[in-house]
Amino acid sequence: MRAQLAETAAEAVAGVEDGATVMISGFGIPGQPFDLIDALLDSGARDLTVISNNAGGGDGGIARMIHQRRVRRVVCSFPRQTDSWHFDAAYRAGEVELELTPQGNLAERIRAAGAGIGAFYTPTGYGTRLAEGKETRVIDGVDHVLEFPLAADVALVSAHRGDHAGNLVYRKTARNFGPIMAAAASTTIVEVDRIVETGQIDPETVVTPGIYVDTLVEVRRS
Amino acid sequence: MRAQLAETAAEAVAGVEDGATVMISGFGIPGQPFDLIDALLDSGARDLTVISNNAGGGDGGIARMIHQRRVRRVVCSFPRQTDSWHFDAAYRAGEVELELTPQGNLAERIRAAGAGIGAFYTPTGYGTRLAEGKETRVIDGVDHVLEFPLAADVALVSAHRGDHAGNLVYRKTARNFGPIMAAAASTTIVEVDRIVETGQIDPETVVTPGIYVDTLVEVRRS
Amino acid sequence: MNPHQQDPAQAPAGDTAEPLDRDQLAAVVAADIAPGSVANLGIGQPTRVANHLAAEQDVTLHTENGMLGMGHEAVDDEIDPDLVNAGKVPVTEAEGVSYFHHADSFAMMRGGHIDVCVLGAYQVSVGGDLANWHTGDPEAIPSVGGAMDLAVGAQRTWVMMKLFTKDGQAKLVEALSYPATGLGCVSRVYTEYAVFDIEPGRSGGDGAADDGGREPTVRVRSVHGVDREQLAAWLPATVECGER
Amino acid sequence: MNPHQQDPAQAPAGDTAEPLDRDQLAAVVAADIAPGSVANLGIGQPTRVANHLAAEQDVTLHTENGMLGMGHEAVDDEIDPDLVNAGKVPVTEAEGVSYFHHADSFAMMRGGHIDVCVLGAYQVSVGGDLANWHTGDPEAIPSVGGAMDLAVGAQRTWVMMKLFTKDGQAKLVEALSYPATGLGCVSRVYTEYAVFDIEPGRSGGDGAADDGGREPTVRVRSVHGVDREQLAAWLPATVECGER
Repeated sequence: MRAQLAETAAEAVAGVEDGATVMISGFGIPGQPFDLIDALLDSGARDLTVISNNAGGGDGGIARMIHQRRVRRVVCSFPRQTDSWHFDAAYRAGEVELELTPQGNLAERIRAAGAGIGAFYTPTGYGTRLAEGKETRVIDGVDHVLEFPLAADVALVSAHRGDHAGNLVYRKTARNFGPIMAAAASTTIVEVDRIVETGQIDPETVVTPGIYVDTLVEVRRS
Repeated sequence: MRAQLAETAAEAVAGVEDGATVMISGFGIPGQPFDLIDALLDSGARDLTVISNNAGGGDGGIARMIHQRRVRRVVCSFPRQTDSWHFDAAYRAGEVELELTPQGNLAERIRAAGAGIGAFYTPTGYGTRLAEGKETRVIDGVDHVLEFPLAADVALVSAHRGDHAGNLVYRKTARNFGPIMAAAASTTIVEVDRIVETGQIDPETVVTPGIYVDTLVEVRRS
Repeated sequence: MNPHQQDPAQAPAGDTAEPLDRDQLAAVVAADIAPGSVANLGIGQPTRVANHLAAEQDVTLHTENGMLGMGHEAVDDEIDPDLVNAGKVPVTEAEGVSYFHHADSFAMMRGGHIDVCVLGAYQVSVGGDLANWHTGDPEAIPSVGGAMDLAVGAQRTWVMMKLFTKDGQAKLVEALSYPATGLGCVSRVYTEYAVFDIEPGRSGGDGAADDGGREPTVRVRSVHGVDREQLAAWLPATVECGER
Repeated sequence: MNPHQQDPAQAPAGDTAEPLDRDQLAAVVAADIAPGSVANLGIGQPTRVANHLAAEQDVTLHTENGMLGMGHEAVDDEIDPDLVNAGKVPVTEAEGVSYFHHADSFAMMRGGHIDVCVLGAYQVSVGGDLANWHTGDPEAIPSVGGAMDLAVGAQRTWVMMKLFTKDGQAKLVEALSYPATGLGCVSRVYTEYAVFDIEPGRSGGDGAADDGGREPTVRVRSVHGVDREQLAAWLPATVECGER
């Protein structure tokens, strides 16, 4: 079990195809894999489905993908931000589809895909527009909605350190969606501040076991 | 958020009532909270339902609970071991009920209880005796069984270190069921090798956040 | 130490002659949070509650982006680009902090481990239904974030809001006219004019009529700058505004 | 370094004139595991496969009690009471090891992240149904452990077993007579007399008759100490024992 070590972000994302479903970690700035996103843009990949908590803010990262109309569809919980002008414009122009899902259901659906759970009942969203048309069930007197897994072809993840076996650790709230997305995608590509030798991450502290990681690339963040 | 620090295991388990459902961590010896189990026996608690992976081996721990007929019902995946003579005798005498569940479904049901998931579809067990009478569903061409959460009144857990806020870390494969049981019980009582000051466990390495821990007791293991 | 910490003694006890200002309201909420609780404070006005928590209350803050033991808002050198709250504002660590991923964080909430969450709202119904994620404007870009998870996940969901919309409509209503965030989930509503308790157990949903179940029970805990008769005139008839 | 490591070159290639002994069989299985794989080796005979994995195969072992990167069986001073495998035998750590709780460990398996798992069996049907957890004896105390999770969770489920029961019944059968562990899950069966491939996609269940679906396809990969004609005589008619 060894992660491929890419020399550059461009090399790391070279295999991502047009039409792919791509998970992108991050909650706001922390955990967003900016170098991988830029490399994916440079690769020319288009017609993508992006699964991420937000739909980009400012002019970089996911916002840049949207601005360049590389994204056909977004699955997220919170696209509208004060600086989400690129998403807002694309959405109003009908140039990007949106599947809105509550944040916890988004996380649990991603977790379910990685964990081989076929579907699950959650109380979140019951009785709201976001549960319209979904199956419901009363369990122990509580109304629940049936939700299905969200998987992806590729996950682009940002982490703190990765070892040659692909084991990852994160920093503070930059952990957010990284661990569950790494498990839910067929191919997981991770940018880290530093690649270390196997054995340099204490086994007890590994957050993402290397089994979930395909490719690592070291990026020096400013 | 502060864990109660008990002076003795007896003090830690004093609130466990007759008829309680008690989760007990451990997979074999690692992670089994022997001091808490002994204290629970000394407390006289009886008519218990025990949720644990095994039903005890040898003469200590859960086996001793079974031997003394304190356990009305066991929910586990693997009661029969070479040294499970106490369970075997009680079971053959009709003096303990058994709910057998596949190990991964046991873990996921415990996780669901702590995570507020109402039920989930799992492929494990489909078409077997252990799924008889359960709802099934084909999802993406795969047969699934509907499983419901397992919660408890009390969890008895063994961990390595605990701080005053109740944050826990474990050692190697002794981690096993501790983290998910701590989250699935109304009251979680933890024996640790050492209680440390809050701040002495690196926040990035906490496995069980203190929110899941009610009482800590330090036991010096031989 | 939290430089933003203010004196919690400023929370007015019981009725007051004047409506509460934003900080007084936050102080009232803060004073009602039980010692030792774990709380999640929503984006906007509820965030202000943190400034009024007394150190001796030992309240631990959860933020749904994966942190238990959130400290105060970070300033200057305290700012760490990897450490933000649910509003994406830089924050600090409190003692005993831990980190976890998003699925674990929402499991913590959905599993009922958070004692109280405090949210803003467009509307709350007398049955405890909450509307706080969508105005219903068909032109709006819908965004929900963790609102629906928070509404149903915590042991207690409290709302802080102005009692009236800008055009003078009461926001405590018989039935929601805005899209619902969660049904029957709100147990207390803090406004500048009054604080209300809602008995749990009944909900209607988006614009639902009375479902024939037991009557909703809303009771007034305290009034501020208004008498109970006046309050009753503003609100649905099912709100009991009499003496406690 | 693994003191139990044996020379993987002892794995016989293709047919052999003699039936395989336990170590030869383990060596054949080990040689078939693709380089860089993650494998889970069941309790009992499959555990022996680890002794025949070559270091250059870079196979990582998963044990369902919460460890990825399991090393060899621990001896003497290596024994750590907190470190055991799924058979509760003390083991060591391999390079790159990580630990996780039981729900995460079975998520890893159920989610299809383990490339291959190798299990023992009482019976395997020509449709790939597996029986390995219960003899059907009504007096037996039922125990399942992770057997059902392993059967359906890995990308490939391989079985190692004797071809015959003690009383001479073939264990590769048209339909299970023992209680099922999983349906249509086994893709390869290693026995002392032959190795079989089973095409996935068909299953019957406990004692199920042919369901009218496409015919099961079992093919012989290699024979050991027996000719294909003899093998065909022992086995259900649907097993294709002809030349590959």
